[in-house]
Amino acid sequence: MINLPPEGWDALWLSLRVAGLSTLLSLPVALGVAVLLARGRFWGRGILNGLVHLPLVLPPVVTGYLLLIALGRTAPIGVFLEETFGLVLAFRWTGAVLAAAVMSFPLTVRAIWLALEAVEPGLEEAAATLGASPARVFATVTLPLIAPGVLAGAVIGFAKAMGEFGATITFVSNIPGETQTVPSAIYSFLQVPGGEATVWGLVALAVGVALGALLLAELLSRRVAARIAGRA
Amino acid sequence: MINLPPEGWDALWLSLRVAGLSTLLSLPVALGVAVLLARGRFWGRGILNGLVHLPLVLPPVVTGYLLLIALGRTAPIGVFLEETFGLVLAFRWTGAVLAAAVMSFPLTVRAIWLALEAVEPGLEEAAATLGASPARVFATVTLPLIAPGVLAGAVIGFAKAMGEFGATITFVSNIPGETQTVPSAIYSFLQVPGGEATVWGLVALAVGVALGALLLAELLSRRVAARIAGRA
Amino acid sequence: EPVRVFAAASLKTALDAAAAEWAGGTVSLSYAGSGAVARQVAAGAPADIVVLAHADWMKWLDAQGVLGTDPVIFAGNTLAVIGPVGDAELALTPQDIAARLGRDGRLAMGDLRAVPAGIYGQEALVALGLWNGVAGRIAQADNVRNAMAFVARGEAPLGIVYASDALADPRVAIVADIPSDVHAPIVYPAAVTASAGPMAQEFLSFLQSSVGQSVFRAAGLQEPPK
Amino acid sequence: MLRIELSHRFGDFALDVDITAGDGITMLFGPSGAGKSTIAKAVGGLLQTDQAYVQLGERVLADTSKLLWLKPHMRRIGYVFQEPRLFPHLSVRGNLLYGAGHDTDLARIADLLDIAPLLTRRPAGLSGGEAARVALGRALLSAPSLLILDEPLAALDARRKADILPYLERLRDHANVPMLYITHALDEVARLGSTLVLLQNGKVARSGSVKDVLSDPDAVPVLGPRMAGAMLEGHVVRHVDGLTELEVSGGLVWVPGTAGAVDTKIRLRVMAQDVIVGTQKPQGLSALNILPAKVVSLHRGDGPGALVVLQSGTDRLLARITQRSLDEMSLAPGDAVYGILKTVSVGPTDVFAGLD
Amino acid sequence: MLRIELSHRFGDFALDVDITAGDGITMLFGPSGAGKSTIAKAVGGLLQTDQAYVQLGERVLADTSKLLWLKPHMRRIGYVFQEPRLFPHLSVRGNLLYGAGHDTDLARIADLLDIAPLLTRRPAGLSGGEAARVALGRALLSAPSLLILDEPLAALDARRKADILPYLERLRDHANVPMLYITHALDEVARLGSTLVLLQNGKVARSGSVKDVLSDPDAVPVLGPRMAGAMLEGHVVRHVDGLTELEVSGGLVWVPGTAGAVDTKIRLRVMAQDVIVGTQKPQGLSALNILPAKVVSLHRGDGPGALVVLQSGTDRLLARITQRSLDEMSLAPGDAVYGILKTVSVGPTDVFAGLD
Ligand SMILES: Nc1ncnc2c1ncn2[C@@H]1O[C@H](COP(=O)(O)OP(=O)(O)OP(=O)(O)O)[C@@H](O)[C@H]1O
Ligand SMILES: Nc1ncnc2c1ncn2[C@@H]1O[C@H](COP(=O)(O)OP(=O)(O)OP(=O)(O)O)[C@@H](O)[C@H]1O
Ligand code: MOO
Ligand SMILES: [Mg+2]
Ligand SMILES: [Mg+2]
Repeated sequence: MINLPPEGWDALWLSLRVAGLSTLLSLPVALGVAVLLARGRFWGRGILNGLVHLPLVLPPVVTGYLLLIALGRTAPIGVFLEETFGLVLAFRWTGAVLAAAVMSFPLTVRAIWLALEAVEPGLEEAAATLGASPARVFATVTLPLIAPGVLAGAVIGFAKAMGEFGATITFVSNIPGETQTVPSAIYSFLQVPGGEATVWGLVALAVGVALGALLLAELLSRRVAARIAGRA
Repeated sequence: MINLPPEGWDALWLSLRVAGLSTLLSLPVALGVAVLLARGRFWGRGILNGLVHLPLVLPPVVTGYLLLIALGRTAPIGVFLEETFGLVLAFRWTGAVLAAAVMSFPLTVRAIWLALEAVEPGLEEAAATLGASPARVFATVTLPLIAPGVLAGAVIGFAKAMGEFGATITFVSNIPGETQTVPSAIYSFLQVPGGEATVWGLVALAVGVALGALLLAELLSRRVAARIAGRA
Repeated sequence: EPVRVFAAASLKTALDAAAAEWAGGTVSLSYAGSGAVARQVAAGAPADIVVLAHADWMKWLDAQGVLGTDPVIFAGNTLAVIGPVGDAELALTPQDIAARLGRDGRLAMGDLRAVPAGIYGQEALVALGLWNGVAGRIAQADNVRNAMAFVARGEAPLGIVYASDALADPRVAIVADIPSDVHAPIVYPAAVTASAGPMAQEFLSFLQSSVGQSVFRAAGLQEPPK
Repeated sequence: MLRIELSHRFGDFALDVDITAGDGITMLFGPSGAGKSTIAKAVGGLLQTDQAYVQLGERVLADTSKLLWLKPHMRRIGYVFQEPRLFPHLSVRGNLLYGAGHDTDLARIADLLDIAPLLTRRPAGLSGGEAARVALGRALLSAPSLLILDEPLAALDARRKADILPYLERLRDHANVPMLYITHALDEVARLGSTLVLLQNGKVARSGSVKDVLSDPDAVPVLGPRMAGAMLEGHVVRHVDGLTELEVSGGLVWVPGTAGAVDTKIRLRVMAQDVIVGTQKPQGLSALNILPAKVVSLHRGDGPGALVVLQSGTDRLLARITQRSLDEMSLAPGDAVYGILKTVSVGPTDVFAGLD
Repeated sequence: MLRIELSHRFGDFALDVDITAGDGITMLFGPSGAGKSTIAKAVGGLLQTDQAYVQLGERVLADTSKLLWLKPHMRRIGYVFQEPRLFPHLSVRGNLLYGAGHDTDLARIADLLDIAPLLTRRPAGLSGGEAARVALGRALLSAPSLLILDEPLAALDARRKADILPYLERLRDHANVPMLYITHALDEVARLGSTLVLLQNGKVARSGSVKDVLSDPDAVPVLGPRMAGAMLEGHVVRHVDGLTELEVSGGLVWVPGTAGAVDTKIRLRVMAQDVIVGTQKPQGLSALNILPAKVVSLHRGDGPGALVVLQSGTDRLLARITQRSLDEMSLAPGDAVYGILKTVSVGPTDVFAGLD
């Protein structure tokens, strides 16, 4: 087995929770935004598009810093969230979830977007003529057809969330057991002369988990695609 | 105009060069790898897939460190490159290009991959029956059909390259005028009490460039897609 | 409730050891760059104690009004020029440094603006009259450890890091000591925050106690300058 | 009642039609590129034309002058597209039931279309004809208040077509679903249609009841000479030897099969090219049906053929003969002649229960 | 020569055929799901069947027993698919020229298929029939050494079909390109085919020269009663009044149009249902063609119809009449009778230049 100090295991467990939750929570939003971007023709579409991609373009530290400015405990929104919902993000694992979600958001959205563009409009038309409302068409035709794309988006989001460092450490810092994800832990151990063994252990674990998820998802997605193509 | 110290402008210019070149150079490779992954059935496909995604999963610093270990001046490959091609990567802007390419690679590959999966096989079959060799089918049917996906991949790669920080600074450090990209400059100024003005100036520039590229590319890609769909 | 310490990452070895020694309670240590730590504490981070690697950031923090006490200096450090282990002593002259750097060798340092060791290092180079010779040759890293890694991996023939770090990596060796009077004193200021719990002051006192200080000496840090 | 007023431009192509169709099946017939599918799409709500007024019964589905444009799913219009458009992720069964509330009719329709063995299959594995049949069944099962069929039988072989036609007929007669039916096949027009709209180049070239348009010599150039024919109406008299004797206004006619119960009203389509004109009553011929008639008019075409319009009782018959024969027999309007139909040329697809 | 030996399983469906086809056009005819497209795909190299031996002329394209399987682009086989499969990113012109080295024949084929006005358009804006014509033109222009056509005319209207058929004929006769032609339309079979392969359920039900299979009373159940007919061979005697007089072995026959120069060999298809049997020579009829003949055999079917095989000179004629007529005329083998064909029932699509 890999020999890790307890905080290494804590970090792994936290990373899994953070990446899992961020994927789960952001997926519906990403789906909605992807639909808006792929199908919508509205004022502000360009702005939404830019906003979604911002975390990709900015150095992660800046994104983290912007999050801190916007949602910190002394920032207006942060105060509002805390007073209204009792939700504190900065320096909490919840904030790590948010940071991971924000950072992986453009990747997830793009994967779903591309899948949406590949859906044959003829099929959605056919569903409409069969009396299906746009919502039903979406749920019963569009969604199943983009399922592989959604899955791909979720997985790339998860992988990105597992690897996210700059925004996370800036927004929620690096508190062992609370906000110290695997990348933060790796950063910490890299500061210690002789910390390499732990670093490589963590790297191996992180890579194992993320690639495992990736391959699993690809398998799944192939199976879904094969079902759709009628090969199974 | 935005008020920046000269090194800020240098950094912007360098970032543009680095991101542009990394996109240009990695695009054909990404295309090849995407084809292999989407169409190939070979031993080691899973490994290739994992390798491509590694930079996404790993904290960027680790990727940078791995690059340093693999391609540094004392590493066998680094020595080989230097002796054979006179190519030095560490501390050079060429290394920044490589770091940017590696970090954006998974994003570019995935975009192209998804586009490839959406190509109707019937069209490629039809081209083959018209006597086109697989290479010609690829060049004249597949490639034009995935053009929007390739463009999307290039742009997301470019955007990512503009924002890349961790791997770049770890691999090629932060040498003003040589390896100091916009994110490195931002990092540098962000850590100075009172450096915010410069930081925001750089952020605005970086965001402007990357989002500009993004929107331009989307416009282009819509036009290409419309051409394909025969709406133009 | 553990005492929460937000600390400069370059202090990890020393502070981890000190926390392990402290019998008064548990300590939770969160490491990041000094600048990041300072900004986080200013943004309301749940820190009882903040420990930085540069006095300027502490001054800045003080000005934000988030500190509960005046900062105390509990340790100091010195800089050293390092090279790959086995390299000969270096004379701090433009000629010798130029010779060691060769045609295109780099001098690895912390970021000259962002990393305290880089800031001190530049100050020293200027004072020693060496700056003009090396100004274009600096490879800045985003933290001291990465600067040291450049030397350890043979990428850079020389680097400037804390003496305490230099001792800890077997792949590098100190080739020249930098006199401590050519730059602002390297000090590690610590302070209890305004929102600190009752145990915070105790841990801070422990760091200044003889037990705490011996832990720091063992980690290569020095006594705070008088 | 279905009212369709559309105009639209696609580059050079300009569509401009005003069609009123009663109940039953309205056939859109015209060459490729005439605008048939474009009309169908506009009625279905899938293509918003520059100008549109579409009314189905009491419901106005579109009125661009009032900015009214119902979405496709609000129109309750079933649509069979030129391509099958099956949902690839659903089984054949899932496709069939997509628009149906329940599966009461599934078994019946699946049997009818001969797709029962395919129910658990995925669309990707279906042959062209199988897919077309599933698409047809899917639209039928969605219980629409108008059914648009865009060349629904084109991919089917003759036998299957013959199997499905009676079902469409039954649907027309009993389900009370008006249909807009696009086809290139005149036998489908004659068999199923109530109203026939001949389209050319985006315009209505002729329209009216199928009976009137088909037996109008002036429509022959649009329909093509081999497609001309007339429609007779009659009722069943008796069934003998697997044949049915019908009484039409001009006499008695035998048709194969047992078409309808005694007294059922029946329509017969008689192709002009299947009618022989005789000046004497023929003897010893295998053709059973000989109707006395009077020559109404003669229409010489550009080619070697000519059309003879005959009055037989109250019905009109068209006969297509060569101009050479015309001259040899020296026919003239008013002549008493015999119209000779081969029994078997009035085959099963040309006999149908009447609408009226 | 084309040799096709295949076997393959798709779940319940088992294909197992052994087909040898000469030059000219080999027609695959059979109900939906019979396996026609599957055979076409295997020959084209698009679907690797479990077992395959395919030989075209001297070239063996596939031999699974020797692990030989040429890739589609090495087979030089043009393919018109059941769907158009046009390249969406290329103009119609680009599509047409995709497989052609040069554009020498472009204008001619574009004119012929009536797609010249579409050349600069994109496939997405084409109607169903327009797309089908472009797909056909594209395959024609690729100069293949075998052309596979999977229901190429199904989406075309009758007039366009009639326009394109002569071109396919010319191709067959002059370009020396063998074709594998899948269709549901027997008029295409009769018009174009040299060899006819009747498929049912993945097996060859009957095969042979089109002439033999079509005039074989035993094939009628497979073809459908309304499709039965015979083939006559003759040559052009003269052209009068826009008609052509042909000499067949049993006598003289008039057909409309000027079909071929004097002495050209000609094939005529005469549908069984277009033949009337008379025991006396009829007088005063608009039908010009009356051939003396002898009854060879009588075949009563299950329904009301019966087939009469007639010998006329050296040719066989099939006549489909009612059993009632059969009884009334008390026909028996050996009886001397007259076969009466309406001139115009031998319409333009049923006259063709012979192959032999
Ligand atoms: N990929 C596949 N998977 C499973 N079954 C298939 C597949 N392709 C074809 N089949 C089945 O094989 C049989 C023959 O199909 P094929 O497409 O050859 O029919 P066809 O004769 O061309 O019919 P049509 O006239 O309707 O086009 C059908 O029952 C079909 O469902
Ligand atoms: N989206 C479009 N863009 C441009 N032109 C179009 C578009 N859709 C149809 N057309 C043109 O409009 C005309 C009518 O097309 P439509 O599809 O209605 O013909 P159709 O009568 O259904 O023909 P077919 O029998 O071949 O299916 C054609 O000339 C076609 O090229
Ligand atoms: O931990 Mo520091 O602030 O990089 O010396
Ligand atoms: Mg159409
Ligand atoms: Mg088929």
